[in-house]
Amino acid sequence: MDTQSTHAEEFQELESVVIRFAGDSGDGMQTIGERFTDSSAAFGNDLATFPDFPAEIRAPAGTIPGVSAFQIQIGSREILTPGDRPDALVAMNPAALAVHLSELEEGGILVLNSAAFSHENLRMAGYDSNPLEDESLIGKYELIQVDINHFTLESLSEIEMSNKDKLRCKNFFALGFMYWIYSRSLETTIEFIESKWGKKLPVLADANIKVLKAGYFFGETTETSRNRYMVAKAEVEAGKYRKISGNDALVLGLITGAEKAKRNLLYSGYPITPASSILEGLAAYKHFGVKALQAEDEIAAIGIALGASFAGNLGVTGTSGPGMCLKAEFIGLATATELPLVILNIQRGGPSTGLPTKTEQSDLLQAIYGRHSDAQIPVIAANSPSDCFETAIEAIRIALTYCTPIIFLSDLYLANGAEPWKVPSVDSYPQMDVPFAEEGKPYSTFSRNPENLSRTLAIPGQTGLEHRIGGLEKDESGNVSYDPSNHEDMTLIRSEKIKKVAESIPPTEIFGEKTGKVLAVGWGGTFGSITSCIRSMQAEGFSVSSIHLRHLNPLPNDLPKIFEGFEKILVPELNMGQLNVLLRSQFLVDTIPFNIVQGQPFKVKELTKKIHELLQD
Amino acid sequence: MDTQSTHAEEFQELESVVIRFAGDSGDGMQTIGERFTDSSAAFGNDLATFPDFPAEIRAPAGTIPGVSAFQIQIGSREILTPGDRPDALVAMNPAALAVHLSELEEGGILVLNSAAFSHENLRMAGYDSNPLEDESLIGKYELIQVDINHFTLESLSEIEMSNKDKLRCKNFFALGFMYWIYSRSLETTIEFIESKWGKKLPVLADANIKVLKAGYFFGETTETSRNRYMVAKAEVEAGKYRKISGNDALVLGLITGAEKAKRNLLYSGYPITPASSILEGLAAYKHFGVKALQAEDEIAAIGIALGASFAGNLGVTGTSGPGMCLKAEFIGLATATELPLVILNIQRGGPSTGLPTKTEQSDLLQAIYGRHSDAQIPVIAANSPSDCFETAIEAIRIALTYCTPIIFLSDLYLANGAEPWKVPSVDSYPQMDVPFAEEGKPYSTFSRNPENLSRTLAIPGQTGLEHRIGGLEKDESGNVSYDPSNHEDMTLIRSEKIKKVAESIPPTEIFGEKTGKVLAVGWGGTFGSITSCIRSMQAEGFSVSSIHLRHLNPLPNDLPKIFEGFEKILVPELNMGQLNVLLRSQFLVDTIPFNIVQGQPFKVKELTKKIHELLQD
Amino acid sequence: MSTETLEEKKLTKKDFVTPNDVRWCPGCGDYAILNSLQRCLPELGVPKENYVVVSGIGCSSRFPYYMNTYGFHTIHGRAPTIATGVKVANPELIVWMITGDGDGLSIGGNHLMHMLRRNVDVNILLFNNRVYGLTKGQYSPTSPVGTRTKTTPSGSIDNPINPILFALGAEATFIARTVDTNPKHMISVFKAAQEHKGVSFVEIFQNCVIFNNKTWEPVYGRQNRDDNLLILEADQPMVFGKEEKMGISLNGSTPEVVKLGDADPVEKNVLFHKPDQTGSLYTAMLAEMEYPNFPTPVGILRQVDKPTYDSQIHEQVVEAKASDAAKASLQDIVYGPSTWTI
Amino acid sequence: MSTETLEEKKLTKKDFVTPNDVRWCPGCGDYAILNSLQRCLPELGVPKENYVVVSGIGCSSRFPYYMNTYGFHTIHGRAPTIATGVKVANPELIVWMITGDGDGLSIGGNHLMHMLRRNVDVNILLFNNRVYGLTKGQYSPTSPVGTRTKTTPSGSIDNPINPILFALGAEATFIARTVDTNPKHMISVFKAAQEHKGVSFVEIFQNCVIFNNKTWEPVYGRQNRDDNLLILEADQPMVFGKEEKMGISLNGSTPEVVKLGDADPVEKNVLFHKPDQTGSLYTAMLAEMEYPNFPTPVGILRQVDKPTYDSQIHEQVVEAKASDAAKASLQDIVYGPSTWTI
Ligand SMILES: Cc1ncc(C[n+]2csc(CCOP(=O)(O)OP(=O)(O)O)c2C)c(N)n1
Ligand SMILES: Cc1ncc(C[n+]2csc(CCOP(=O)(O)OP(=O)(O)O)c2C)c(N)n1
Ligand code: SF4
Ligand code: SF4
Ligand SMILES: [Mg+2]
Ligand SMILES: [Mg+2]
Repeated sequence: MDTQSTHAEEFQELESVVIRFAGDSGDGMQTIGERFTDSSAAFGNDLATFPDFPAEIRAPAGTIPGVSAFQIQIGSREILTPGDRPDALVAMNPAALAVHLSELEEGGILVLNSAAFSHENLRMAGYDSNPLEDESLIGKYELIQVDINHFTLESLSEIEMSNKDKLRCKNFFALGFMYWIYSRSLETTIEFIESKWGKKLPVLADANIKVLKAGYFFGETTETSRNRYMVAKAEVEAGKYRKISGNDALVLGLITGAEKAKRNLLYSGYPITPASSILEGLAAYKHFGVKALQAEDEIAAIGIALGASFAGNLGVTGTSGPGMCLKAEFIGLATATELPLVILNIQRGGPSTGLPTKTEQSDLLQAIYGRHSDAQIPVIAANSPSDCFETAIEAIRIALTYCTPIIFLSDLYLANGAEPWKVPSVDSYPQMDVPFAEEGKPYSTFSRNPENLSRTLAIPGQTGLEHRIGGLEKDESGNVSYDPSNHEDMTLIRSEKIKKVAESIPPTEIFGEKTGKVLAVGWGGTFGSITSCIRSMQAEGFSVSSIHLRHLNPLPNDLPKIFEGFEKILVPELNMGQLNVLLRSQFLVDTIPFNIVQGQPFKVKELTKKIHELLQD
Repeated sequence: MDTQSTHAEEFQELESVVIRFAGDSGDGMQTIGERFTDSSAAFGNDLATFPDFPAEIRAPAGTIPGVSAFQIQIGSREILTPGDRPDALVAMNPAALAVHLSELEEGGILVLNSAAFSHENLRMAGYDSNPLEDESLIGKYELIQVDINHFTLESLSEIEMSNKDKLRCKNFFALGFMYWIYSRSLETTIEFIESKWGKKLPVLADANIKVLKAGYFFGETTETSRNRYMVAKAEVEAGKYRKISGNDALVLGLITGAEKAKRNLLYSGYPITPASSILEGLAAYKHFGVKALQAEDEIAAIGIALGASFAGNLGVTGTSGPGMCLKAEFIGLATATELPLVILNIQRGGPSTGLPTKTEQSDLLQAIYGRHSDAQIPVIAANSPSDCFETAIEAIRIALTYCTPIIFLSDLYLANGAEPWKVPSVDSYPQMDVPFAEEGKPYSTFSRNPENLSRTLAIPGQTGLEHRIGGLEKDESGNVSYDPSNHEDMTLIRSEKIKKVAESIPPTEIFGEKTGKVLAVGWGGTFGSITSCIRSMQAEGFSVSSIHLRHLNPLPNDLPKIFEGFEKILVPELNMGQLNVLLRSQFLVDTIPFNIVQGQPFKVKELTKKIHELLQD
Repeated sequence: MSTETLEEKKLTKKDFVTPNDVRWCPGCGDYAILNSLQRCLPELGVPKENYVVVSGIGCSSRFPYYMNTYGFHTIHGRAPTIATGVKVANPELIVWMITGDGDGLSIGGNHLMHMLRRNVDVNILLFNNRVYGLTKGQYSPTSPVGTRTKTTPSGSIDNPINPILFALGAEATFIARTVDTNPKHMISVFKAAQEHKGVSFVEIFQNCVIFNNKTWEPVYGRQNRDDNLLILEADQPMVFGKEEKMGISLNGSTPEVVKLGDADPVEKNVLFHKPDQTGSLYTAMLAEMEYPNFPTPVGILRQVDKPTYDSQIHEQVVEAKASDAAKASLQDIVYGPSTWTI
Repeated sequence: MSTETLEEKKLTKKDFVTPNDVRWCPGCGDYAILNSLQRCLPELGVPKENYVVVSGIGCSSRFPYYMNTYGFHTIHGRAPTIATGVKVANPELIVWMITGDGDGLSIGGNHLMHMLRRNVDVNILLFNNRVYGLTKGQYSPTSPVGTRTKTTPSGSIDNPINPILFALGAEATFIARTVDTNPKHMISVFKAAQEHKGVSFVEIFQNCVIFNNKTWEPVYGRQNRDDNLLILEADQPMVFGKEEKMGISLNGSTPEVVKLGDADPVEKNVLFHKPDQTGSLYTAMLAEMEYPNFPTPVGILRQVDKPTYDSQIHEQVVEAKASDAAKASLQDIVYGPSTWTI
């Protein structure tokens, strides 16, 4: 909790605050998390959020595996992560408390629904004694126990609903109370409730609003009345904003990219956490000409996308790690035939099924080397939820310009996390003009554009350009060739072509000075954590800079020069050191890996500590 | 052609000679190649062979794609490769001449079947004029044109067979003639013919012997009578020898390893060149208790093998590159569940279907990184046909001792190539004693042997040890765990365990001095070429040494120290530089890659030239 | 593998329950299936350590974690391969395989088909809830045309797979169907499945309360089951309906529903169930009988005899071991057919 | 896609021949199939550039290299996925898919099954030579039990797949069978396949001279074909035999062979072929009729109407584009439902 000024009469003003809502999966924690987000966004905070779903669909109520949580950081300054540890925790039952208490900042606000601390619930959460009754919480936190059930029912005494249904509204009580503590208006949420249920279920809308207000008034009227906080508007660029998650941004980026390239978008996927929502998202854009197919498996998914690319559509397929394994052979075929294809991997914890609902960035080396033979293809990664939009367009640019499959890496944290996004004007993106071969001219399958070494597609339906492609080695004219030197030539040129991509990318942006003691080199979803850490250390005057790579294969050409400027190069990754392997092998630089593999984003603190160590050595 | 002594009255004595037989697929070139091999082996030469099958099953007779060839190098000194370029070429038709002539050493012996140089055959081989009639061959080679068809028919004039059938024997004429030139006795071949056809088809046996002799006598009696050569016995260790190809050695190594470990061997595969002969080979050892299954695809093949390992058998599966792509997801499951499993990859040219009948060693990085997440497993490679035997046993040792999947790399060149092998005594191999868990004691799935970090298997059927495994992350006791720090612990310990393997391997053998100017670092099937090159350069006094790695993951711990002893480190590979990536990233050493990707083994000359360049720089 | 201790210790349901918490959604049909299998197995006289439960990925595939036997929760769609490996490695084991409509018929359809045609002696339970549960509610290969889910907002267009016809297409030797609402029926089918020598394919209508609640209600709901379920028993007439007033008879070669009233089924030419017909026509007929045109048949639809894959592999090995070739020592085979001595 | 030029230029077989040398073994049945397709296509009034030939891997799958159309030689078993992608991307194209018994039924069985059930409008030719040709002679999923190959030296034990029953298991809308020895028959079947709106599955008995020579000889050999092949024609009686002296009639619901002599087929209750029966029983019956117990039926075994996958996807897109939602601009959808301005 970064306290800025404390002498306000009513509110303590904070630069940023981290709040976590936790409860049973049935308690509606995601819903109120989303509402808090909307209100804060509407108010003008910068923010970042991260939902933490349970691994089970609906584990039995009250159990540890059934706990669902939502974390949000709001700020009057730039916010890049949902925060390390919450300043305030709402725990709707003992299981939620058991799972999340250890993360709460000491002295933080702890709101508990005392009604849920029954013997049975305590047992399921593994408590031997009731923490509301023993000493364990006293003094360590600003503890606020509320019998939320009771107040919820009371506030709805005049409404015709079963008690069970009434209690379903209790999450809004907690939300109302938090709005009071953090001085938020109820307006945005009331609007939401009305637009969602007002017409279809007016009773429910009414009830939820009543309970929301009851929570707010509870703060205002009860004896517990206490400190309130205020996080001012952030000074952000003027513009029209929306809230966006990584997978939503990706969906929109794909649609925009396809539109800019004037290709029909065909997406083919197979459900898998956390990639399913891309297929689901795109399926809702049929009116935009998008074809979104659910295939029988990941192999079929990529095959269908590749077939579509061959027929002149823009084929895209997406999955997560285990599905990437299955796509390997087809990626090889796409490489050999040099067809454009965008392959999305929304990474999650492994190996094998691993931790399907936790984040990790451990599929980088698979992306680069995960198929037989020398079959390099471009690999890029998004670094924030909204950046998935930009990176999707970049993936399409590379796929079409270089006539190549490309792997786009995101991760569960980006996919599900959300942040406000200043919506760009779609007109500001250039058209991508990658024409098909010209009818009436002789066509040679693998003759190349000398500039970028790309071949030109001719598509079925074009008169006179009939030709055959396939996985056997070919010569320039497209005929099967077992000739030794042809194979070497083709191998080299395929590799050269991929290297060429580096010539088309902007110079690497350095956050901070161009020279100094420590350079942190990150990629993907750790952008928020690394940048937050580096910014605040810079503000404290330390000689640290960072770069965050979008292009992982080929790596930018300017890296060796950048590295020269620093004494130490730190490579923080949520894996066992994969970018680290690439940097060392390509640049022979003695990088220092920093690896955490816990299924969670880096905590800014952990990183800061590590960099301090390096500075002291 | 290394001439040693030339003043023999009858024979010119050679230290080694390279002979290539080439003809149409229907001409029986593999058969006579094999026979020449057997005779030379029986005589006491050291030798190495390499068959070069056409890519098509049976391309139309007389065409370029229909050419089949067999190369053999025999020597009175140690022979490690089938030789760079032939000293003698037998070409049974124009297509064979067209494909292979450019490789023949200048001044080499060129035996042509003039009967095959018809207008039609010349056209199919792409000749505009007949090379027997124009000047192109004159003076460059020791040209011997024989109307083999004519002599074959003539020698069989008294035999009751159709002319068509008679002509099927013509390969033995060529063989007989080559026996005469290279002063070989016909005995071994006659024995072979008799044991093969003597009983079932005595007429055929008779015919083949007649034609063989006719070829020999042709040399003795005709006007073309000319230089003859002699390659003396090699001084090799005394012992009982056999000829062995890589896949045959692998089959025997698997059987021996399983026997030593007292596990039932279950092999499950799906046909693919050049791995099919492993499944075929093992299928013939049912009497040895081997179960060899043809699965519906490569995924099923590895799943069946893994299921067998879970049930206490030794599960083995094998394939080539494209099939490896399909096995990736299951390798991840084997890694997560820590089950022993041997996965064989007989590499061939890629990407995609690529060059299925050509060799390459480009699946190394796939073996190491080709699955999602941090899922390292051991990777080892055989370096010669007979070494597949040793390496198979080593693979089994590692798989069982460390309870881990392991990838065994071989390649098409090793798989199909053959060499004489001093058959080891199977008793000289130690028993592998890796017991299952003890009944009656508490069992914890992931409790580990502190020495090597391996877990202990309990198998279905054992009383009281019931437990469940699977791809979700587990804690030590085997329960599913989503706990962040447990995941990190398990990830680290899985990785540590693999690193431990390096402690169990012998010190790396250095061929040559421990310090010097150039160290060549090789792996896999290039052993013969690299070692031949290094040996002869050492003999010439150059400061070069080499090491050849069997263990590729983990790499041996003594490499950094070895590297210190040399000014330059050359990494020759039949790929775009894959071991190179590993060495650079793990040891930060500025290795020099040397890469040829032509679907063929290194030529000793190419390598020698490259090393000379390094020595001069 | 202590078959001798069997007499001494009578197994009970409890022996098959793990201490792990079961983590399906409250109300999920999977609970009833788990319960039924746990009740069934102790009756079958097989020592507990000889059971292996193998599954793929899906809600249903969490099953092995809840069975106190050897268990393997594998990867999506590939359970048949692991199950085959286990059974071939050690045919004494009794292998149960759990799969879902997505796991078994979408990604895993090929392995399942090959396992069926090979007649590997494994007992397969396919939990058909006509939806992807674990990934939160996308349509599956058994979802009827027009199913609206997140991936098919305008309704699905793929013709669903009929699991019975699919199994028949692979000529499975044992094909059955049961429902998660009838433990007694489930237990009898499970028992028959285990006792069948050869592959046993059991489709179970299973309810997913969260993503496809009541999908089978029209067929097996309390109000509907008498009229819409046809409980098949070998050599018994195909009769159904509240108070059994209806029957199935043949019109030419196509089945039709006939009113029986008080008439004797034989009189009315009601079909008698013959699961042991080797041809595929009869099972094809049953496969086609589906609500709403017919009552949906449950029970053992087909049971025929064929040698099993696992037993034949073992026989081939045993035969080979008894052959002359088997006299060779390990050293002999390493020497191979032809050696020379230097 | 120049449909207008069609009238002007009449296509001939030559237009479909590539300059590349055909590289199958001399005598391979694949040649005749290639020839027949090349002869058939020019007749069908589709511009050449609208043809796409897709295949997997195998001898048979080299097919696209020899067809002078757009072609894609993909990877083993996965041709159905590429074919689906091509057809859905552009439904105007006519897609032919070539596969083998290994490619289509071993590794690729699942994709094939899903393509069949989805009714993607693709024409599938499955070259059934009951062996793996390209990998040199291992047994395949259609090899009869007992087949000895390098991988099954003691004889295979897997029950073979019946491709017709397999296709029926997926409820394919067009199922046919033809033989590589009868160009006329092939051409008529190919023509019908292309004209069928929906997936067309054609099994072709194909001879592999090298690894499984004469495998179909008992069925279609010159001496045998009259007695052992039953040439089906819609609405025609099922008669066969030298001089057509035999017929198929029903005994209860199972088919049997009856002698006709000079009798009228109708008199002898000979079945009339009705490929358009929507149920699966009739096709199941045909699938079961196999040499040596029956003459093996060839021709169009089943042809029924169902909407196609590709056309429905397009309809859904077209409908959605006509909806109110479609009025949104790209910028609108990027803004999404809720924005705020700072
Ligand atoms: C290779 C792979 N692809 C996708 C997934 C995601 N996934 C898990 S279960 C499942 C489908 C589950 O459906 P079903 O088999 O019907 O089981 P249910 O949950 O309905 O019991 C999917 C798509 C995965 N785990 N692995
Ligand atoms: C992933 C993969 N596995 C295996 C192979 C090897 N392979 C090529 S074709 C083939 C089978 C061919 O049989 P079939 O489909 O019947 O075709 P045919 O050659 O008989 O026409 C196999 C196993 C491959 N190319 N790719
Ligand atoms: S999601 Fe459906 S199938 Fe899965 S556990 Fe819940 S109710 Fe059962
Ligand atoms: S191997 Fe058989 S199928 Fe393949 S080309 Fe030769 S004859 Fe035809
Ligand atoms: Mg399901
Ligand atoms: Mg075949």
